[in-house]
Amino acid sequence: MSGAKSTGLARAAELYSVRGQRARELKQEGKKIFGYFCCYPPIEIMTALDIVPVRILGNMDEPITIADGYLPPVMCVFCRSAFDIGMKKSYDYFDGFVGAHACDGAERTALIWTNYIKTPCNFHLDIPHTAHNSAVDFFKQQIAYFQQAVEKFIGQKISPEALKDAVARHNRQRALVRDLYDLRKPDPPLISGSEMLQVLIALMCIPVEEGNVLLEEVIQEVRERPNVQAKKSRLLIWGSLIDNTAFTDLIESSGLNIVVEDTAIGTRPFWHDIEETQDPLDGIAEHYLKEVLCPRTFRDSGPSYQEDSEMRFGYLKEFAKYWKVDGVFANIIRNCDVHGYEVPVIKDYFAGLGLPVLVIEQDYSTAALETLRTRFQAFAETIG
Amino acid sequence: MAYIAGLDIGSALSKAVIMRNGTLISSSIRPTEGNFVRAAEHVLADALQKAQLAQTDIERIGACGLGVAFIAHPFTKITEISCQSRGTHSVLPTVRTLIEIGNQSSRVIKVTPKGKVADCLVSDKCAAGSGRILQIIARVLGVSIEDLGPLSAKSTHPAKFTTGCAVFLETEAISRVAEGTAKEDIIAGLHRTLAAKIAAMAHRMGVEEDCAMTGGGAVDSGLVKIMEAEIGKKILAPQEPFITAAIGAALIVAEK
Amino acid sequence: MEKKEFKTKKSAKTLQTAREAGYFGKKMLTSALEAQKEGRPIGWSMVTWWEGDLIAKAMGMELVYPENYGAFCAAVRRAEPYLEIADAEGYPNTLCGYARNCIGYTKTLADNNLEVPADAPGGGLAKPVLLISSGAACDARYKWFQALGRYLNGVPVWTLEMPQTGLKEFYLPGNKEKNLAFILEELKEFVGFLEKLLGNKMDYDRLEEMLAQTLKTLRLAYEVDVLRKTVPSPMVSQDFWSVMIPHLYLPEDPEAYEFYQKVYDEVKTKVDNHIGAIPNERYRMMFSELPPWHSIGFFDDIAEKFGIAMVIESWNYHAIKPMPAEELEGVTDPLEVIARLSYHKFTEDNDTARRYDASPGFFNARYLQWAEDYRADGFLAHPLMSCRPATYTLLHTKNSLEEKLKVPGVVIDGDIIDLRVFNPDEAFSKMEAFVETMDHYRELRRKAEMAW
Amino acid sequence: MFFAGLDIGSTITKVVIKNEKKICATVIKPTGAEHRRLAHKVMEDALSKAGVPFEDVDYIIATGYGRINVPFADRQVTEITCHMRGVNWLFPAVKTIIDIGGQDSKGIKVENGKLVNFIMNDKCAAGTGRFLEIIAGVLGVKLEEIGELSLKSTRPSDISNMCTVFAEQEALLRLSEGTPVEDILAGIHKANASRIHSMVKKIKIEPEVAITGGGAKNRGLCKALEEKVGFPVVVPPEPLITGALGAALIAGEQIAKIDKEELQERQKKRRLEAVTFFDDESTKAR
Ligand SMILES: Nc1ncnc2c1ncn2[C@@H]1O[C@H](COP(=O)(O)OP(=O)(O)O)[C@@H](O)[C@H]1O
Ligand SMILES: Nc1ncnc2c1ncn2[C@@H]1O[C@H](COP(=O)(O)OP(=O)(O)O)[C@@H](O)[C@H]1O
Ligand code: SF4
Ligand code: SF4
Ligand code: SF4
Repeated sequence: MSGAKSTGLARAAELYSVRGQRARELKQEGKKIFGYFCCYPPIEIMTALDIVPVRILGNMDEPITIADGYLPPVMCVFCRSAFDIGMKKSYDYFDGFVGAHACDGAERTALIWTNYIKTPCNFHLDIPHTAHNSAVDFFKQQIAYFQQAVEKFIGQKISPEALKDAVARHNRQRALVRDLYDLRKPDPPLISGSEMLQVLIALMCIPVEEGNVLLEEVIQEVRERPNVQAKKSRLLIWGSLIDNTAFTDLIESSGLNIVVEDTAIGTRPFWHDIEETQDPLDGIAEHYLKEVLCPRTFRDSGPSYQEDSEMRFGYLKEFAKYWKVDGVFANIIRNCDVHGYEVPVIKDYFAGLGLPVLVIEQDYSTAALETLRTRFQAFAETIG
Repeated sequence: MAYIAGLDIGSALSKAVIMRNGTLISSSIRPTEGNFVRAAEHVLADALQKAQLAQTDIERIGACGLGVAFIAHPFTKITEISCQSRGTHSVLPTVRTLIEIGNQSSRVIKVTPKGKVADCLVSDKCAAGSGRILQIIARVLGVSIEDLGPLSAKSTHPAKFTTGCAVFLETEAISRVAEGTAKEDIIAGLHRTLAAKIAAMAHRMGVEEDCAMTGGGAVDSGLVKIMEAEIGKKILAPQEPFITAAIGAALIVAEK
Repeated sequence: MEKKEFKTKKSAKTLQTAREAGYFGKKMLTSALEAQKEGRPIGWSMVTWWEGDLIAKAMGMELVYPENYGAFCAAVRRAEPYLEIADAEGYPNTLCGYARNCIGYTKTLADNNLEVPADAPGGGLAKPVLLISSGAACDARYKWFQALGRYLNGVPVWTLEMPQTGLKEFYLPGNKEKNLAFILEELKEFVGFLEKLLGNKMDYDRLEEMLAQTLKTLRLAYEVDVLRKTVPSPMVSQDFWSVMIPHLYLPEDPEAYEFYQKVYDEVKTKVDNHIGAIPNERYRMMFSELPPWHSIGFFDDIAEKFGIAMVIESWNYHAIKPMPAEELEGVTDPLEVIARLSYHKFTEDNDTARRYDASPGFFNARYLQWAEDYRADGFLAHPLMSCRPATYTLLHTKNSLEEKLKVPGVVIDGDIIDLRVFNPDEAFSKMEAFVETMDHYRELRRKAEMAW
Repeated sequence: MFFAGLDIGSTITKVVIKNEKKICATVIKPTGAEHRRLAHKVMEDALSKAGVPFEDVDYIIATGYGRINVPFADRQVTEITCHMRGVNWLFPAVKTIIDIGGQDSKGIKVENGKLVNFIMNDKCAAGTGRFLEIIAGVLGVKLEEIGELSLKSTRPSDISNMCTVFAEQEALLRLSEGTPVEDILAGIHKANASRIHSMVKKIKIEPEVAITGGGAKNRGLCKALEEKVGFPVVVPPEPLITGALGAALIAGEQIAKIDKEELQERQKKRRLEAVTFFDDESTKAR
């Protein structure tokens, strides 16, 4: 990395492109680094103990080879990729590994991971499938176990104040991310989908304060720079996550502007604040189970199909209105079942809003991206 | 002791060996060219002629390969996997993992110290990762398969391919040629694409040393090198990588 | 892709009783159709490992199991059209085959005004008033029922909870009891929900009766499993996949118990007289996890040709080990008994897993234990194109078996329903090679002085 | 006023020159591996055929796989939209288009002249024109003849391998066994049609159905597809040009949206020349 410290978008781009770099530096300085799977393990607990939480992602540029000996090809390709680069030592700096029963893929990968990739501290977080009150209580208990495990590893207890403070800092981050999302409201948006992705991923591999500073810089920079984007059809992305700008670049060079993404790297981790409850764990449990809106959580069914869809996807109507969306890209990573089951429903729902949906099942590989170009262009022509 | 013949009638090449007491007397290789009947007949005749023997000298025939059904003489059919394993074992006894890159499919075979199959994995539905492209690109570039390795080693910017499909890979490679991409870079790019596919198979099975490569792919030192890098192990190649299965067929049938 | 006619025949079951098991499958389907005529409520249920179905049945519901219906449709080769409908509806064709079969079927049901189509295989599944889904073991088991909302407008879905803590976490002080308390809490909610939905009260006496019967049947089914450790194997997978139906779906039915007694007697007679299920048992293999229902005859072929007996299989479908007495001591609430029973299914192998240092317990440690208990020579892993949970851990299990117990595995791709992947000819030649492999590993086990 | 549509396909390049009323000229040429340098040549051919000087063409749209390599085009549009427009102009009642090209096959849904849905396969050569080219090659039959020949079959053979490479070998095995070529071909067409059908089915096949692209020139394939679809399909008189025709039609619409000055400005800048640069990643230093 260059000596002179870059700021704002340039810094985000750097952090994005060499993802482990900053964490490795911090480790040199004596910090503990924990890797976590998906957006469910409460990073606030880690922050409260001055641990740097790093989100485990895959690598679309790297052909999956080693994972083939451990995870069968029918498994979610994203999970397989994450495990593959894990086996290739991309995450060898972790002091801790937090797996979670998020979806089947994430859960089994995490369970198998700990058999082959050793880290000093391991925790597997169970997450119930419903958002019933008893489920929230249960989840809170599991988080408490997680807290104890981390405390034991670090050799220090988390005071309620420290946890409240961590919640506040992460809430601040959530608010800043939402501010940044607001800058995509104008037409054309002030920040591109690829830039946004770089910022979001950067946030997921640095400590929360650094992230907040970065966000402030980015927001200022984006507000002040001349708007360079071209006017194009406005796209909402729903579904499995996208963690490579090669993909967003492809989309945005095909006549579309990405304005909002309801994915595990987009709005999901940031959209709601954690309520600052008396016992911080109450707010945390409530937040992750009820407010992180991945279809992996079953929400009790509504009295009719329509109402059920409304209950489950009503927020998407808001999103579509707020960002003046022209079309939807439903991104399904091959074998990501929790999203796969939703395809017809999500199509129905958006059709009800008069929005066309492009569904693509993709193989999570940059090598195979180019062939998708025609699909995006044709979609842009459909909605343009 | 009588003579035993081993035949491997593959999709691209037909191979025959004549053996006696476990030693190779003669061998022959010829292109199958889509005519399995003729290829089987001629390749055996060739091998017999080289050994200066007549059909009647052959006590038994062991055979494998896609076109096995077209052999005109009585024979025992043996699975290709067992033949490869046994044949490679006879020439390279220390081999425990065998990577065979044939014309339409690739296989990874684990071999026991006795030359039997300990495990195997076959790419049997999709030809992505097979050796077919090597033959085609060699023809398009007007070089021999043996030259691919040295050329590939010179590449500085291996071409990226957007497909794994054996058929489209061919089309893509040909348009690269037309666009003027350097030969070396095309070949190196192909090698990488192939190696990633095959290495994934090898990893799926677990690679134990020693490793060897046979079939058409083994003739291509460039592919062997990149495979070595991918799996992190040294790869041996038998001197005659094409005839190992035929040798295996002869050895197995001799014991029956 | 064009359908391929397989040469493999329907399986030749070796047990007389296995041939009679078909009765129970038909009984389930016809009871539901009758219930519909009589106006009784019908529920569609996942296999919940006794968590929800007993409760619903005690409330007077008649249950059918779309999962089982999927296997049924596949076995009679009638699944394809349903899969195609699901495809056309836009569901990715890699989703669970049972789910796609069910979605396809439900679409035809909806298109027929929710009347069972006259040509539905096995008489069809009658329209439900409730879908009982489960968070245990796989995501499909609640996502799929949720997806049915498109066709069964307004039919509620209830998702049962089953904690799935990690191995280490299971042993954290108090965690197990907390998990159980959570399940119990949820079961109470479920009862409340049912009472409101059906407008009647839970009959706890009936539930207790059913539960007692269930425990008896499960115990007996377990005893049969124990008998199967005998060499030569008195009962092979082909039989098991038939006889499991009653204990898996109808354990509370006294007929199921009677049936199992007959199974037990038949297997016991074979054990006593050293009669193997297959005439020339030379290799003993374990099968994981769900079989290719459309081609079960494959197992007969490899038995005949290579002397391979499939001695144990499908963790999923097996009865539990009887719970230690202290688990149920002083437990009077039938809901709590249920909570403990179902939870036991998912955690009974944790101690084993700890001993082998091999997680996860179910799907992995279980096979290590079985390999020793059943003296297995090999492991047949059957990765399914469309069932992930039963596939995810297969390679890991194969690795563990080879590494820890010197039991080799062979991988044969296939599917529970989809005909596209399984190729009997290729599978057959793979098995041919694998026989050599098993010989080799037998040698290795002998050198390492292992027990078998 | 003249408009042009260029469809640089993976295998075949097609040009249509139109005025407000009718098609003035069409050209169909193999694309060849050098297509990046040849777009101007086919354009020249078409212009001379139509007797229209380049300067008189008001708007040019490029489409197809090589659409970015037409420096003189005013705009690029995907072949999906173009096929849709072309077919809609020829057969307004068509709701489902099955396009079988050299390197991909597509299903396109049209409603009231608008593109509403599409699906495509370009990952696997099975189910594309390439598949048939390869089989024709190994069987030694001319591509133009395999369709007719296959229609003579009375007992189509069963081709069980879907992969092009494996199917090719299977065809050879059948041949060695003595199976008549027409039976093998019929089997191959059935397999290919079934593959295409199962893809297009996902967007619901509703009548009327049109088959376009080079695959539609193959009567055997059309018949096999028709059997799969279950009702009659229409095939344009020249199925290859629907994409280029659509492009020309869209070009005509575009003119209406642009003012005169801008148009002239554009025409002045336009040169009918070859692409000289390569934007290929592998030729760039990284
Ligand atoms: N002289 C050659 N002729 C044909 N193929 C060759 C030759 N030399 C090397 N090859 C390679 O060998 C492959 C055939 O390998 P082989 O293992 O014999 O396959 P098969 O048994 O299917 O015929 C071809 O695809 C090609 O890549
Ligand atoms: N006369 C013909 N008979 C049969 N097939 C043909 C004929 N002409 C072209 N084709 C087929 O059409 C394909 C090319 O179709 P086309 O729609 O032009 O594709 P693309 O746009 O990708 O170039 C070729 O692969 C070939 O299979
Ligand atoms: S599907 Fe949901 S739970 Fe699973 S990895 Fe993606 S965001 Fe996480
Ligand atoms: S992708 Fe290519 S190699 Fe693979 S099955 Fe399809 S045609 Fe064959
Ligand atoms: S366990 Fe497998 S077969 Fe059963 S519902 Fe889940 S995905 Fe389907």
